[in-house]
Order: sequence, then structure tokens, then C-alpha cells
Amino acid sequence: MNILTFAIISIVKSVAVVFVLLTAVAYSVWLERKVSARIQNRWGPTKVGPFGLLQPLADGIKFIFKEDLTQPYVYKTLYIASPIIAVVFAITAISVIPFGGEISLGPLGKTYLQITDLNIGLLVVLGITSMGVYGIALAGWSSNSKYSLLGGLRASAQMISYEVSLGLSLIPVMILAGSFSLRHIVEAQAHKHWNLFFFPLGTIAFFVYLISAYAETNRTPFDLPEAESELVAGYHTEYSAMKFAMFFMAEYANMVTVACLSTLLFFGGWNGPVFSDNAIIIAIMPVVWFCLKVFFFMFLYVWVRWTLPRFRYDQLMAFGWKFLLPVAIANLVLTALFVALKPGVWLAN
Amino acid sequence: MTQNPYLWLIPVLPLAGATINGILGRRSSRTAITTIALVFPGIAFLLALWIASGFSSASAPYYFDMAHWIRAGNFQADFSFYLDQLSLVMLLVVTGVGFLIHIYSVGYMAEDDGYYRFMSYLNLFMFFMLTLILAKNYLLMFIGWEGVGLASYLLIGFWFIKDSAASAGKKAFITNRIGDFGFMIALFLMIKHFGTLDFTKVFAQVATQPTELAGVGLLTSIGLMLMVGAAGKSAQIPLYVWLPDAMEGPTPVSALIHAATMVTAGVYMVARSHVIFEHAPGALTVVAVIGTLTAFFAATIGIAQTDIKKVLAYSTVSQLGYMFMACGAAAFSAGIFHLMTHAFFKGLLFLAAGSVIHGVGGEQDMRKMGGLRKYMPVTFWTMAIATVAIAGIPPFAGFWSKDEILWKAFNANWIYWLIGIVTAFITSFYMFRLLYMTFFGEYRGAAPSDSHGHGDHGDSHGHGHGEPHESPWVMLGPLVVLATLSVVGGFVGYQNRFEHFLDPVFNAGVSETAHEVAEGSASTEHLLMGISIAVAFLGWGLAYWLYYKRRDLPEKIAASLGGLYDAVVHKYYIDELYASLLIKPLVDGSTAILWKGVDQGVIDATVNGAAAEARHVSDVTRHMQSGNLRSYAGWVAAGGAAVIAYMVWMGVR
Amino acid sequence: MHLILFLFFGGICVAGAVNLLLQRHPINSALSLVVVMASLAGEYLLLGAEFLSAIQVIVYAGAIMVLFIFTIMLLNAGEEERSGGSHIALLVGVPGVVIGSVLVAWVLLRHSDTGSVSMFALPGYPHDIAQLLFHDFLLPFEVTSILILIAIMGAVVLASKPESIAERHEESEKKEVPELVGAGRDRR
Amino acid sequence: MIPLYYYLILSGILFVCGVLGFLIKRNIITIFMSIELMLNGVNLSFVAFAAHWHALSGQIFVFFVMVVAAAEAAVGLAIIIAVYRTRETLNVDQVNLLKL
Repeated sequence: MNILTFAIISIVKSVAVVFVLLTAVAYSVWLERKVSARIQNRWGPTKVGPFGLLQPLADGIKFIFKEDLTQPYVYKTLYIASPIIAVVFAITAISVIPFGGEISLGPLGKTYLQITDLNIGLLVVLGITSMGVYGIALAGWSSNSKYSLLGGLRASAQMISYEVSLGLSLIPVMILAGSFSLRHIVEAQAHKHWNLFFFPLGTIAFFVYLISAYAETNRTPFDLPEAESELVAGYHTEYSAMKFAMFFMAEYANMVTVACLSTLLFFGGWNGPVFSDNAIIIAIMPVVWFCLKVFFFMFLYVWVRWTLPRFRYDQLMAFGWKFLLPVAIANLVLTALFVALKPGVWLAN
Repeated sequence: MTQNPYLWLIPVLPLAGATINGILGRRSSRTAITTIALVFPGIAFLLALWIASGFSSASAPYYFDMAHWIRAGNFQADFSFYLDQLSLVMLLVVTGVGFLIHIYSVGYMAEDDGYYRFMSYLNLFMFFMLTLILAKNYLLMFIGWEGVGLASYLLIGFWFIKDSAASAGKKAFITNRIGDFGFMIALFLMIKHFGTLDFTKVFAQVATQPTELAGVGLLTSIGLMLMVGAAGKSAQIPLYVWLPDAMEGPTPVSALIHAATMVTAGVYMVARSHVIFEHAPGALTVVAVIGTLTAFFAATIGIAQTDIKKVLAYSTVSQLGYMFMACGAAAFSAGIFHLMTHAFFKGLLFLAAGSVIHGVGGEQDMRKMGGLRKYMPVTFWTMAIATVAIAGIPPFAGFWSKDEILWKAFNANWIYWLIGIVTAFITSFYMFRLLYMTFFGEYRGAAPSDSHGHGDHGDSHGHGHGEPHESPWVMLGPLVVLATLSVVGGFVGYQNRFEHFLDPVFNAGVSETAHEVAEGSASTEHLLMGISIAVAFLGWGLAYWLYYKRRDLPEKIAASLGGLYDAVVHKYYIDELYASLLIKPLVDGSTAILWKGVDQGVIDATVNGAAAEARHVSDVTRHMQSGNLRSYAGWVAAGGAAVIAYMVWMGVR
Repeated sequence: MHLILFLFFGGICVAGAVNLLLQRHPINSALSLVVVMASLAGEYLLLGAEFLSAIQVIVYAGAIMVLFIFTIMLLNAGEEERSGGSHIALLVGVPGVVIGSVLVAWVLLRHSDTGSVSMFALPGYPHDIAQLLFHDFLLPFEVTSILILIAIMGAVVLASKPESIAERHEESEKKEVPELVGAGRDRR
Repeated sequence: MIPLYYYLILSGILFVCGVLGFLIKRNIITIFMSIELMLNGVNLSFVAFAAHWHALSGQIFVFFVMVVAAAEAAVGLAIIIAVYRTRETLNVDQVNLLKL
């Protein structure tokens, strides 16, 4: 495979993935509105297209054509930059996410269903998502408004706090797989069983991860940065039109990334029964499984949001530092002990 | 010599008691403290008795090497114990009298807050005293020597809240330092010339040297230095001044340490070193002169004292002088004999005095006593026995030993005897004076009230002293035992049995000649004996006349004597003399030369000058320390540049 | 390729560092520093230290700098004042820095032929790093973890309000309530 | 293949920028960031030398430097908050008592 082919294939993959991601983001919004309506015994969007399926498109057009207000008192550079920062990092994170096994491209050779495979894929995802906090924090600060600032402060404090638990909950998975590469982690689960079902260590890690992830993406019950009952709309109070939409996209893109990570790390990735010998079906089924699992997590997000009330801020911090962190550390120590005492049982290869 | 593996237990047992009480006593109950404080010395006493039961005048000395201590080159000093006839006598006296006084202390100190401390110190004293006695070499003896000094210091200053007690403790300690200095020089001389401190080896080497009949040679020097040490510990002229002040301590301490045992350590040491002294007649003469003078001198002071314990203290000094007189006359066994009987009756006197003080609520001034006979009969009778004993009236213990000394002194030089017999008269007089002032006549104490006496004494009873009362039996028991010993103790010396028992120790040539003289003039001996008995009764009679029949006379006599009486009352102004002759020049010299000159002029000037200079320099440089972080960073950067420049320059070169 | 990438990241690096100096608002300086760190992560990647590169982003850019920005937001730090507190910093420090850097540069250029590095010269795989970290450097690693623990406790103690200060603060708050807004009040 | 001293020059530039920042900046937080910049400059030379000598220890050193920097940042920022609470300023020229 020469460098040109590699470049073309990479570009094609990137474009395809970003397109799919943005579509998924758009339809996540639709899903959220639909499910929330169902939970509240309403219909949700029904007017635009069948079942309101064209609603995201209409929303997008609406956002583009709305007046883009830039208040005179904001710190202009950062005010404009922060939504871009948010959305760019949210989308970049998808670059190392694998969503299927190796496929053959006929004469062009083989390729992974992934933009790029890195030894340190998991760390890259963590690094990029940790950069995402800048968008929110800077938005809150540059808006020059007390609600925004409080939202930004809350967001940065909350994300730094829960990032610790998040990282610690991922380490058991890495220990069990013996690698930072997401592909290796998935393949390790293919040989054994999913990390979720590795009771109790994997299960505990999963739940710690899930809770931390909800906090990281500022979703209910941890949506303190934009708590509308206290802070109007939190860090994006002063934003409108497309800039607001970018925050929206960033949030949902982050949700998708987190859902993908959950799938890869704990739910066996694209592994699943393949019911046919057909080469095409064999190539496609893993992707289908992957999408189904991600869909499940997206649904879970929505479900949780419309079911649970919001935490108080001190509760949030106390929960993160005094409960989640000790549990994550204990789990990590136990896993390390387990691996150290039974070598070769769970380590891949 | 025979090895005896139980020897080390005797000193170590009291140490164990002291340690346990010292560490745990604060939180223990009184019963537990009492048990521990009594049981350990008690076992030591029983052990001593058991060893004594198998020990006769023919027995070879026992020894036990407990542990190695100092081994440097050829020099060797170990933790070794040694027991011969001389040590055995001392051992029995110390453990026996010591144990009795321990029992007495239980009653006497019962109300004191520092009870555990007191008992621990007493046990500690026992340990050091027994180490001193049982040591096999001079160095271990010195350990015990210093240790009893420490215990004495601790116990004199036991009521350290009282300023006088604290300073009395310091006085005792410092005065003893002078003596110890002499002792140490003696030890250095021995190491220098004999290369060892072991008793047997030193004496073996000394025995080969000729007797230094004229001039001051090595042995005379050692002997004199040893005598300086002994004078310090045993309160002889000129170092006796600490002992009367040491009466600030609790009375059992006065009885045990400052009458019966510790102060006799000097006598023991001189007796132990008899080989050296026998080869140095000059030193021996010094011992005799010092002893004689001290005996007379202290006795005269004793006449005019009004504090009951002070009288006894000067009496002790005087009696110790007798013992040195005996040693100086080369009659070491007589000295040791008197040491033993003295331990009985002087211990008894102090304990009885303590009982009196206890009974009248802390009062020590005899002018405020009187008529106590009917309040405390047991105390009176025991004290009367002790008084008769010390006065030298047969057949009590004091008669036998004192008469022996006087006889030996007469054989050495009749002047010793003359002064000794006068002293005996004075002794008899002031002791009966004490007895009459305390127990006869009317009670002259303060009116019954709750507020008198206790604060001064330091112990406080639950009830006030309405009137004098008898002490409890835990205190009277030892009195009775000691009284018995004071009566019969002298008979061990009957027909020179005691002397023969000690013969294996003191059988050197000098004492043999003394034997010949003694046997040669039995009629003279009986004459002298009669004189001393007569003198004792004379003293008694004078005291009876002055202090019982004609109470108005003493004051008139005192007035007529004028300056002489004043001098006696003020102890011949010896303390004042020392203060003006020694202490004041020392203080003045220190002030003028060391303090004003050296300290302020040189050391302080240097330090202050350095400080002032540092201040000048700092005043210039302190502007660098502006507190501004950025200027600090500037200096760091400049310094970094300098370092880099230096390194580059070195690299290029 | 190596040179191009090096110059690219290095250029961003230097630009960020210089911008840090030139900007007068701390939040701009902080963001410049984030840029410097991110491009340094790129330089590390070029040298093959991929684990370090990830850690650089996560720890420095993702945690430490977020803390800085959080503090700036919390303290509502405004633009820098032009106060002349120290002449020494300018009179002694800056010449010192200039002399030192010129000397170092001279030394470096004088020995410019000593060595060179190629792209991905030393791949720092997590596995190898772990081997070193948990075997050869185990003691420093544990000691550092204790250091971190102490730092956490120290930070908690320092940042929590002591009683006296809290009371004083309450008094001053009664007098004048500073309005908590972002981006500096003076811009309004 | 590029010469080692390129990296060292870059590292030196970062370090000097940090020092200059310390010298000319007035805001404590910015000064603190300058320190971090210096640390990063040193880290770069560590990594470059590690690559040059093929010794991973250099990278481990960088790891430790990062950990220490994290601890330092936590404590330092806490100190800054405490200082601000009492002095109500972040200007080092006005915090020259060097105590709270």
C-alpha cells in the first residue's frame, strides 16, 4: 500500500466517520426529544417528516438563520473561540475509536474500520476529552456574566474531579487487557468474555466509569454547569444561534464518544454473533452490533436524564471525592492483586 | 579466695527496688511501694546473714567477677565484688541498720507526697553503699563512693521546695567534691605507679615497698590524698561543715546516711587501705591528729546547740573523729568496732530524735520541748539507753568501743588520750543535756493549735498536734531493736574477740606490737578504764545539775563566758571563715577576672563585635532582601549567569 | 519530514511562549501555555515518546492548566498592573538572562556536530516505561506518590478558610460586595 | 535526522522565556505559569537526550517532573488563593511581606 492509497483511504474514512458522527449527533437530539416526550406521555416532534424525522434538519436550518448576537461586554476572542474549541475536541476524540474489525478492500488491501490505530488510543481519548473542558470553562468566563462564570467554574471543577475517577476506572480494563490500544482491548474481550461480566471487578469498574462519564459530559443528574433552575442556562447563557448549536453538538458528540468507549471497553465492542457465512454480512455484522450497543447507551443517557433529579453541588463533590474515588481505587488495587496472583488467566495472550 | 555466686545479688537487689519504685512508684499504691521498698533490702539483709553464718575469722575472702568493665592495655578494672571480714562487718551493719531504718521510714514518711521517691532514693543509697563495701577494686569503690554522694544529695534536698534544704544538698555535694578530688588523685597515683586498682594487687605491691619513715614519698602522698577523700566523706576537719547542714533532710536519712553508714565510708576506706597507711607513718599521724582535733572540736560545738538534730550531727562528727583517731593509732579494728557500735546507738539516737520531732509536730528546737517522758515513754527509754551508750557508761556498747580506742590512743601517744578523755566528758555532758532538756521538766512547746510546726517539717498529718504523742509501732519497733543492740552490741568486743575476728585483715606488723603493749600493761588499762567511766559519770552529773536542778544557771554561765560562748554557739564562725577566706575571694576573683575580664572583655567583646560587624554588613546587604519575588529572581538569574560563565570558562580553558 | 514537523511544532511552541510574555491578561497567558504544551506533546511524539506525549496532554494541558484557569476564574484575575516594584529584576536579572543564554547558545553552536536524532528514535512504549517505572525506579515512584499525597493535604489545608480569615472576610463583605463576573469588570 | 542541538536550542528558548516571564510579569499566576514553562523546556531536553542516548530513563525523568509539577501546581495555587484572600491582590510587587 503506497502512501497515496493510504492517504486516500484515510481521508475517506475520516470524512465518512465525521459524517456519521454528525448525523448521529443530530439524530440523538431527535431521539432525546422523542423519548423524553414518551416518558412524559407526549408525542414529541411529529410535524416535520414522518415521525418528525426531519426535525434535526429543520433545527439546523433554524440555528443557522437565527441572529448571532455578540454582547458588547464579552471578551470577544475567547467568546467566539470557545464553542469552536468545544466542538473540535468533541469530534476529534472519535478519531481513534474503532467500530469494527479488519475488512478487505479487494485490490487496495486491507484496512481497519477505524481512522487510526494507536498504541495509546485510550490515553489519546482521555487526553482529548480532558481538553474539552476548556471550551466550557472559557465560554463561561468570556461571557462576562455571573451565571456563565458560575457555570464555567462548576464545569471545570466537576470535570477535573470526575476525570480522576474516570481514569482510575479505566485502568482495571487496561490491566486486564495489558494494552492501551482500544483494538487490543476489544480483542481481549473476544477471547474471554465482556469486561462487564467479569464480576465483580469489571462490573464495579463499569459502573464507576458510567457515573463518571455522565459527570464528564455534564448530563443529568450531573448537569450542574447548565442547571437552568439556578443559573439560567449556565455557561452558554449568553450564546445564541450557531454558537449555541456548537455547544449542543459538542455535548452530543461527547455522549457518542463516551457511549463508544463504554461499548469498546465493557461491552465487547463489535463482538457479537454472526448468523451467516456471507462475506458481506460477516463484514457488516460487527458494525451493526457496535451501532446497536452504542444506541443502547445513547438511549440509557436519555432514559437517565428524564428519570433522575439533579444533584446538589456539594452532593456532587462529596459523591465524587468521598465515594466514587475510593471505590475506584479499591477496585484498581483488587484488580491489580488479582492479575498479579493469577498470571496468565486474564492477561490477553 | 573463694568464688561466691550470690555476692552480686546483695547490691543489685536494692537497685531493683529503687528502679521499680522510681519508675512505677508514682502510679503505685502505698502498700505496693512499701512492699517493694522493704522486700528487696530485706532479702539483701537475709542474704548477708546467710553468708555471714558460713563465714568465720578463718575463712578465705569471697569474690565474684560479675562483668568486664574497663580493659585498656594492662590496666583492668572490672565489676568484681569482694568480701572479707572487714567487708562483712560493714555489710551486716549497712544491711541490718539500713533495713531497720527502712521500716522506720514507712511510718515516718507515711504522710509525705514524695513517699515513692523517698523509698526509691533509700534503696538507691543501699545499692551504692553496698557497692562501695563489696567492691574489689578502688574504681568500683569510687563508683559507690560517688553514688552514695548522689543519694545523699538527693535525700538532703528531698524537700527541695525548701530553699535551705536545696542549698544544704548543694553544700554537701560541693564539699564532698573537694574530698573526691583528693581521692581521685590518690587513684591516679596508684594507676601511675602500680598499674592497677585491685585491692589485693595494690596491697601486694605496697607490701614490698619500704616503710617511709621520713619525708613525703609516694605512699605518704597516696595516704594523704586518701585521707582528704575520707575527710570529705566522713566530715572531718576541715571538710566537716556540710554534715550539720545535711540535717535538713528527713530524719531517717540523717540516721541512715549521715550517722550510721555513709559518713563511716571514710573510716572504712582508711581501714581498707591500712596497708598503705602502715607503710606511711606520716600519713597515719595526720589521720590521728585530724581525728583527735575533730572529735574535740565538734564536741565543744555540740554543747551550745539547741537544735536536737544539730547536737546529734556534731556528736556524729565528734564520734567519727574518734574512729579516725583509732585508725591514726593504727588500731583499725578498734575504729571499725566503734563504727559498728556507733551505727547502733547513733542510728538509734537519730531515730528517737525523729520520733520526738514526729511527736511534737515538727519542732526541732530543744528549748521548746521538755517533759516529753510522760508523753512518749518508749522513745524516752530507748533514747536514754542510746545516751548512756554514747556517754561510755558500762556495760553499754559505747563503753567497750570507746574505751578500746582510748586505750589504743594512749599506747600511741598520751596527748591523743588526754584530748580523747576530755572529749568523752564533753560528750557525756551534752548528750545528757539533750536528754534532760527534751524529756524532763515541763513541756515548753507551743499551745495546742493546728497551725504550728508542720510546714517547716514538710510532712503533714491528718490531725493537728494537740499535745505530744507517742509514735506508731512501725517506728518504735526499730527503736527497740536498736536499743537492744546498743545494750549488748559491745560484748562482741569482749576479750578482744572482735579484734581477733578482723585479724586476717589487719594482721600487719604494727598491730602486733600494739598487742604486746596491751598485754604488757593490764593495770594501766584498768586505770584508764576507770578514769573514762568516772569522766562519763561526771558529765552526766554536770548535765543533771545544770539542766535538771538549776535551770537558771546555764544562762548565767553563758553570759559570764561572753565571747567564747558566742563563738561556740556560732560554731567557731567556721562557716563565716570559709565564706570570707575561700568563697569570697573565689567569687570576687571570678567576678573581676573571669566575668568582667575574660567573659565580658574577651568572649563577649568578640561575640558582640562579630555581631555588630555582621549587623553593619547586613545593613548594607539587607536591601537585597526586599521581599519582592521578582528581584530575587533577578539575583538568581544573575547568579545562574555567573555559574554558566564560570563553567564555560573552565570548559574553554 | 522530521525537520518540517519539528519546525512546525517548535514554531508554535516559541510563538506560544512569546505570547505568554506579551499578553497582559493571565487567561491569555494560560491559553498560550496550553498551546506550548500541546505542541511540546507533538515534539515528544516526533521523538517517539508517545506515552509521554499522551501524559503531557492529559496531565499538563488537561489537569494542571485547567487548575490554573480555574484559579484565574475563581480569583477573577484582571489585567496585569504596570507596577514598578523591582528595578533589580530589570537591571540585574535581564542582563543576566541575556548573558547566560548567549553563553549557552555559544556553547551549543560550538558543539553543533556532536549528535543528531532521527524521527521516532526511541519509542517509549507504555510497556517499556512500565518496566522501568515499576522495577528500576520503584522507590522514586513510591516516594513521589507520597509527595502527591502530602501535596493534596497541603493544598486542602492552605485553601480552606481559617476561622479568623473567614470572619475578617465576612466583615469586608458587608462593606463592599465584589461582583463576581468573568472577563474583568473594567471592560464594561 | 536533525541535529540534537536544535532540540536543545528550542528547549533553551522555552526556558529563557520562562525566566523572562518570571522577571517581568507582575501577576503571581502568570509567574507561576512561567515556572511551568521552564519545567517544560527542561523536559524537552530530557526527551531529546533520551532519544540521543537511547536511554528510556530520560523519559522516566520527565514523568517524575510532571508528577512533581502537578503537586507543585496544587500547592502553589492553594497558596495563591490563600494570599489573595488576605491581600486581595495578585500583584507580586504588593505581596512583598512574603507571608499571609
